Amino acid sequence: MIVEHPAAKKVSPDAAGKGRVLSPELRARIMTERGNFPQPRSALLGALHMAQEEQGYLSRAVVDEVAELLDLLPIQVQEVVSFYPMFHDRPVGKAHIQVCTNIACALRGARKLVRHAENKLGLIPGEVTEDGKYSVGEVECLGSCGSGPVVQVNNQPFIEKATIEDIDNLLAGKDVKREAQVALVPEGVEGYLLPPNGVSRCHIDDYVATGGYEMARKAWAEMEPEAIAEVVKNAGLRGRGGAGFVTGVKWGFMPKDAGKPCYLAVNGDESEPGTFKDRQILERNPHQFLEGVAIGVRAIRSNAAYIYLRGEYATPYRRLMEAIHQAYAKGFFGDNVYGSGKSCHVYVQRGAGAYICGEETGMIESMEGKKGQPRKRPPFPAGFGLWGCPTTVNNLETLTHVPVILRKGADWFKARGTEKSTGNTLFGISGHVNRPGVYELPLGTPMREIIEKHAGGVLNGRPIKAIIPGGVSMPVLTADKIDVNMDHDSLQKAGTLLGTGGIVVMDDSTCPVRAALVIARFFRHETCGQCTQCREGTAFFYKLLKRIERGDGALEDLDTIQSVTTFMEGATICALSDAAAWAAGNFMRRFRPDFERHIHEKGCPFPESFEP
Amino acid sequence: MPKITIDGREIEAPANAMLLPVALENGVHVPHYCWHAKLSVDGSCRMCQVEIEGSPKLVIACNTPVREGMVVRTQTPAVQNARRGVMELLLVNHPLDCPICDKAGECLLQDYSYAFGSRQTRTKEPRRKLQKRKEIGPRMILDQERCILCRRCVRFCREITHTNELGVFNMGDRSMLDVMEGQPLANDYSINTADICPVGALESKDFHHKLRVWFLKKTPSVCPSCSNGCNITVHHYRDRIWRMMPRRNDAVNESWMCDHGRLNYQQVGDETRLRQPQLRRTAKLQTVAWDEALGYVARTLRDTVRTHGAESVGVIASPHLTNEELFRLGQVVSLLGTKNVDTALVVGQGDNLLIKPEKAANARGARDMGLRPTAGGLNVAAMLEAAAAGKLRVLYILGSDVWKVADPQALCGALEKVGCLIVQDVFDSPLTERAQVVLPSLTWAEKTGTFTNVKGRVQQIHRAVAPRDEQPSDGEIFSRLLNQLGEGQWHFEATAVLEEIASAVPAYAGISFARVGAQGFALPESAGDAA
Amino acid sequence: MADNATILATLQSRFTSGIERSDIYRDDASVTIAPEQLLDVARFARQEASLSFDLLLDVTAVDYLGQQARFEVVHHLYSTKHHHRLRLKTRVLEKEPIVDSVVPVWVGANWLERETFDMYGVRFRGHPDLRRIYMYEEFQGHPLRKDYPKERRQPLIGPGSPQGNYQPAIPEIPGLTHVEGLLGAELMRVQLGPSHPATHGTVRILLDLDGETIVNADVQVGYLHRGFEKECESGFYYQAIPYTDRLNYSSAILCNVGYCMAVEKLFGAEVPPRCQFIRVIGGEIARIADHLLCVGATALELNAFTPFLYALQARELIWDLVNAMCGARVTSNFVRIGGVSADLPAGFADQCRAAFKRLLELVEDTEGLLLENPIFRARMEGVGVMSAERLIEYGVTGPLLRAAGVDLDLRRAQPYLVYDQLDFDVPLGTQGDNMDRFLVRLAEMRQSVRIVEQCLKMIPDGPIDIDDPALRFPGKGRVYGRMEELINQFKLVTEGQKPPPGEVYVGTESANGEIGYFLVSDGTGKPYKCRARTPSFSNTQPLAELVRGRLLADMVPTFDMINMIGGECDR
Amino acid sequence: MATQTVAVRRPLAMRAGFIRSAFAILKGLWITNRHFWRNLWGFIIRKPTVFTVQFPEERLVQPNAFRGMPVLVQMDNGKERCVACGLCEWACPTDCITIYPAETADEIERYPRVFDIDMSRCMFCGLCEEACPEEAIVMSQNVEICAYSRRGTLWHKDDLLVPVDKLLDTRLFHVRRGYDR
Repeated sequence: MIVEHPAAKKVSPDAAGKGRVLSPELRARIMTERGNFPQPRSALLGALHMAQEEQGYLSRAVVDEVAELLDLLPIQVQEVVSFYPMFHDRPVGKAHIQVCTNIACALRGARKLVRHAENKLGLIPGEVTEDGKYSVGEVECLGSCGSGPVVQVNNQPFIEKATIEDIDNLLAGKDVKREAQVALVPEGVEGYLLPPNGVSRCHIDDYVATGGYEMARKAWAEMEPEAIAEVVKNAGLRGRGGAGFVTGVKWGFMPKDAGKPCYLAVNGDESEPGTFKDRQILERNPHQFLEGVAIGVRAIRSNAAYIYLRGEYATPYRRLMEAIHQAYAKGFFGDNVYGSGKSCHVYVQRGAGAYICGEETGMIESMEGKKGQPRKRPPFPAGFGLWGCPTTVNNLETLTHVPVILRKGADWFKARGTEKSTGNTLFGISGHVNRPGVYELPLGTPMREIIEKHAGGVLNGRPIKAIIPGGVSMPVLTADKIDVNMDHDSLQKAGTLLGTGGIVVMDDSTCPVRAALVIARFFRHETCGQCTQCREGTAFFYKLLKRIERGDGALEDLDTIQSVTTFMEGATICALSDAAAWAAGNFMRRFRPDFERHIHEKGCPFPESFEP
Repeated sequence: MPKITIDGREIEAPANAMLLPVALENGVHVPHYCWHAKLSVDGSCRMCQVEIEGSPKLVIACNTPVREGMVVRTQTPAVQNARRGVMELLLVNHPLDCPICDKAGECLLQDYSYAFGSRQTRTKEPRRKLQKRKEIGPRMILDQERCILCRRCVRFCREITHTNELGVFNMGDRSMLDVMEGQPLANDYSINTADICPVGALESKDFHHKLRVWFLKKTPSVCPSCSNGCNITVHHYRDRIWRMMPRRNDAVNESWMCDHGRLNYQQVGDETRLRQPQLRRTAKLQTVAWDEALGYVARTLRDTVRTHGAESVGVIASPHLTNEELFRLGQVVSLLGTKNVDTALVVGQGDNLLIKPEKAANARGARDMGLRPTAGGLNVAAMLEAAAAGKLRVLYILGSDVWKVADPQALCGALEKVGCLIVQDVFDSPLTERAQVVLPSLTWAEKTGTFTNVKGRVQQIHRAVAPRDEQPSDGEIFSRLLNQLGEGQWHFEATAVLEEIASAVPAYAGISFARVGAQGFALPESAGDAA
Repeated sequence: MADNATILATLQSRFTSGIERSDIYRDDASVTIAPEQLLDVARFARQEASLSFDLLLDVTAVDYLGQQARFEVVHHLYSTKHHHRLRLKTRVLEKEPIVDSVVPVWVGANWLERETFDMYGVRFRGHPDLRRIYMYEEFQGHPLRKDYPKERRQPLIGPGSPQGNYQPAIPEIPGLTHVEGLLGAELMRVQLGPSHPATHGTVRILLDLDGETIVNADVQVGYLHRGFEKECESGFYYQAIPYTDRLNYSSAILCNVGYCMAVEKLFGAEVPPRCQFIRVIGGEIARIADHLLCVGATALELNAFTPFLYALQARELIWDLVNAMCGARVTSNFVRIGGVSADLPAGFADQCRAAFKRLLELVEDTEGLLLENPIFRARMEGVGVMSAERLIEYGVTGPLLRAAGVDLDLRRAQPYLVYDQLDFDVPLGTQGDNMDRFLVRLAEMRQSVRIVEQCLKMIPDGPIDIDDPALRFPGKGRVYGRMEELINQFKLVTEGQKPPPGEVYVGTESANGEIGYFLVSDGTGKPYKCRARTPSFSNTQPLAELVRGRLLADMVPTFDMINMIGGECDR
Repeated sequence: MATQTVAVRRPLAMRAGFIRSAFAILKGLWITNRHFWRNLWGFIIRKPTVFTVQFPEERLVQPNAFRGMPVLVQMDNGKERCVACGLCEWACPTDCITIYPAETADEIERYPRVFDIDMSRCMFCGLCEEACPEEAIVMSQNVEICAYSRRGTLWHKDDLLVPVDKLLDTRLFHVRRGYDR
């Protein structure tokens, strides 16, 4: 899958040794990958991906060999292998069937698929059939919530809206239909993130035809970095990664002359259940994003951008790599771009299934080839980021806005959205709605409009029980808050946050304890395990909620949840702990009567609810 | 020097320092697990959270640089809640191992839970099961269930020994400490990981299930195993040493000591030790009273010097004795008038961390006290040669290092020929088999005195265990010999002898126990090692 | 009753310069005074009407090793009129630990100061007879000094002692008033005890007899001295509880209660109501046992054997109750810091009522056999009389003092636990002779029965412990299965309860009078100073005066009625 | 509630010595006779009212709370429950317990290689039981601990082991009452 990079420096692999398990070609590719980065260790994740593809799993021998190739100790490699869920250190089936069981997929019946597959194969998760052909795994969010349930076999493109028949076909070796996810610019909206409906603008010529890369040229050839940042700041563009920080200001934090190289790190690791927008950009409009990258690199006086893409995204990765090749071929990237005498390179790294690598410092660690454990601050990435150099981390969608802002001006941009939340964004809507999918809408669109108009209302016309407005790490809302506008300030007033704008709708059949349980399971699975509160607290919530869901809870357990949330909020290196606490705490607070019914009735009082 | 306020107290802190060490040095106890003075900051245990005025959230003191005018509070309800939270969550999965855990009694988890934790357990969930008592090295045992993942040990192996044996595998609550198969924790400093482990996850095999720590009494001392002179604390109970722990001294050993030195205490309590003086009247050595043995030695020495001259006596000193004892020995030597005096010293391997090649605690001290051949005197090899040639009639050997140093043939030949061999040592050895008189010696743990390390730092040792049967120290033996050889009333009291050294040895001018103190006293640069 | 602040203000207004420090900690008023002012302050405290500290409870010292003013001599005062307390502290130098004797103010200071001298080597200027009191004359050093090692062997004990030719030193008895008898004969010196069939208590009384008349008596205690305070100071707070059992071993629970209340006072903690009731029940049952022994043994020593058996039979019933409750008959070790060791057993109320019914019958029979008995009456009535004022001056408390008509019962004067909720009488004597003492004890037993019966009716449900791991072990069931509680158990056992630094005195009414514990905490798990002010010690002191001029035979009932408990007197 | 003082009632002054003395004698005889017949009757119906016990033929039944000598609880597999944690050794005021721990291959890795109690020093205070975090050492009903020598008062682990079901009805019942205090 790794395509040899145009900018890669050639490092010759040493002569094939004895007792080695990796093929010489692979060793050569790993050495090539190694040349992409200032430090050999950064090639580790890519090398492991390649090795796993070839070997099926990462045995001790593979680990030793990769370590040797990258000048590491086996333990450093093994730590990384054990950290990332996508790496297997024991054999898996030739077809490793992974079913997403997180909230959006679970609401759509993912559990039934898992059970079906397990029954059919007679397996429990983690086992491999005797012939070594199949194994089944549950995964936490594949990033396609709008088309749940989603199944992925090995690293192939997703099987979306999967059904039991799909599983049967899969096991029978037949072809499986692959239905695409809905991603639309609704009528009446002037979309600029997505190409016009039904159009895919993957080829560079299509993009250039619409005036693409013109702004990149302008940025490199005509503009000073400050000026770029100023325009973006004036536009009021806020980061689309969840925290909503003003992008122009962030670029301003970069030191003017650090004496070290600066880097732009692009966060394409969207892994939060409910969030599945970046994938649409990469699959249908990658060049606009790449142009944004080129402008971003210029804006921070850098000459290289590193894109961190989540590992499960097979198709987007392919599209992105193709786009990069096209752009290099056209000279939009490379040395002396646009005759500026400066160079601008772009590199892609693939994650390996760890949600925590979406956290900016976690991502930086991961890009350096380490476990994706967020760094303590200080020092901040703007001073000490990738490989110890000043680094700006931007979300993939954020950068996609940038060419448009430069092209059409800050005022044009500000005319969209609300005063403090400007521009369009991609709202992902999933769960119990008739038309789940991604919709490009201005910020501040009322939630009711998104659910009822664009997403076609709730399945079977049932009343709503709960809405998660911005990915599962944001506090849940009750149905009466449906009239809130989807912008930063309005949601904050409603007691939640915009996050990534991924809306998950749950109808009244949904058991909130189960929903909280599924989310708690996600955070338990995804915490990096560094800080005490987060490592132990997420697991604590999961076990506790499971017990309550089973009907063995006690009323004081609810108070325990409440008090443990106070231990977890704002007390750790990154915000994952806060998110886990908000999720569990807010479900418990806002649906306390339902929790109490579980305790009093010693079981789940929602017979029609989805299975967790 | 920024001024900060902690709990209402104004404190002047060094610039660029982190808050936690500043607080600790000023007696404000901020609890912490992952932070260690000698390791990099990890910031993951979250126990050291404190409140800082103007900061919306609590911050961890270990990773917060001090700023001028910073106002810190460590006792507010928010801080207490945070500490309670960390404690409760750390204990959610901790096994109920206190009764079988060697760390109980000096365990930070216990201390902080009692001091800051919640009083009652709220969790009813089953505890995490991981591997217990895994042998991860020749000297270390790992209990993964007890580990709280502070990663002090990981950082120790990464930053101090650079050996990287330990790692944390998996993610989230599945995280566990482990080693890689085939790469055990076997470095020369592995037991330090047990010291810095705040809980009982890493335990030294040597101390495993030996004694509850609250029984132990502690005496500060200096490691006797090489000339680095690592500062240690001897842990003893019922006149037996149970373990040795490094004692922090930034000028010598930071907070560490090597495994070899740490385990080198068994000889103190060894049952086969020499306890009584022995004299060879017939073919066999017989146990005699002290007065008789010393009388014999004094008589032999005096008569030999009188009849054959001082050059017919040779003394081989031991670099394991204290400065005070060696000084007394020097007085014996000068009273005899012989120039044939040298120190037998074993030289082995060293490393660039702590282990030094000179395998004796006081080699430098022996040189400084003048126990080396002066002009016209013989060194060890020459003495053996002279003895083999029958020129040396009495050989007084202290310790058995000479057996490891000298050419075996030359030594055997010398011992065959020498008229009277006096051996003063802790154990039986081939030397004692050939000796005319055997005087038992005391080990470092049974006496008080000073050692001078290789860098010229004079450091104190203290009596940790009482010698059996009121056995005299080597210094006492020399003093009694002096009494018998000459006039005057010699006593051996380390404080007084050090005062004598202060006035007699120029390099040690002005030294006293008070000046040596707990952290030692560096001899002036000009007093270079004469080696 | 004046409050603490008023007391301190009164003293301060009178002594502007001599008072170095005054403070109130946990409701205890204490003043530190300059050594040269001690006698004046003492006199003033005694004579000033608004203070009138007529009762000197205790004199002791605290050894602050390492400080220049090393010894702190501590006096505890009580006013029988106002029922308030005061602690006087005087710092003396290590080099010359001398302080004025307060014997001129309170004659009872005599033995207390001798004890302080014996234990700490503090000398009292103007003391009439500053001899050792517990240790023998040959003893080297002062055992309660902090630098005296607990393990140290002395020449007369242990291996290597010259036991073969040991001649005990015979102390000089001071103040011989007669050298010759009335009949012109030489006075005869008789040694009563230390182990005499007519004394229930190990004490040696040197008597100078003129015929059968006692001219002089020197009471020598200390044969049961076990170093109670040294033991307590070398162990944790909780480890001292079994040792308090062995103070007054015939009413151990009362000793436990006082000690635990003192530690709780150091913490500023209060036990739950059910615990307080259980402590009262246990304590009053123990009081009955104590009085039964005194009454029965007195009868025995006055040659009435049957009442003795009845009394002991009654006491057997009490022991059964104590046994069911505490698990041991004598050394109950029942009370804990912050609670009691166990709840009342099932059916305890019924067992109590049945036992009390029989017990009262037996007490009635004992009384019936004795009170009308002319011999008994002849030996008891009018014997051992001493005025109430003199008794107070000697520091006597308890039934002995109440028999002289003084209304001093701490359960009434300064109610603690739940005594203020209970209805009972305080019996007082009229003439202050041995008969009154006997009758007061009989009456008190009936009152104790009444108290226990009330308590059994009133006792509420609820916890029997303070649920605080700083004081009390967590419940066992929780220790076995839970982490925090297991840790708390470990920390508490290995480090002990750690009260905040400070000092308190708690006096409670034990069977023989006020048993008081003076604790000094330095914040560690071990008491820096653990002093027991025991009633028997002070009560025994006036014995010599009580029998002087009386016949030798009067010695027996008088000594019996003092009810000296060796363990309590000698500690 | 209130307390008040009352004066004790003293017997009337002795008058007419002989009559009152005679009365006292009669009263005494009446009381002692009552006791005599009562005791005799109790003896006949075999419900003795005297408290003498014919030891060793007869033994007292002690209450559950009774603190006899401390013993070690023996589990069903014949091993001690004790894991040699040393808390009892530390809590003991008289230092009568000596434990040497060692390692076993069992699931609980630690056991007492040596567990000695010097019964000549033990004062049956029960603090060891209270300190024990494992219900491994408890007080028993046994008080018969005499020996012919000082050495004999040193009880070793094997002597101290008592099967758990033998203790269940007595001291363990008592201890477990306080589990959830």
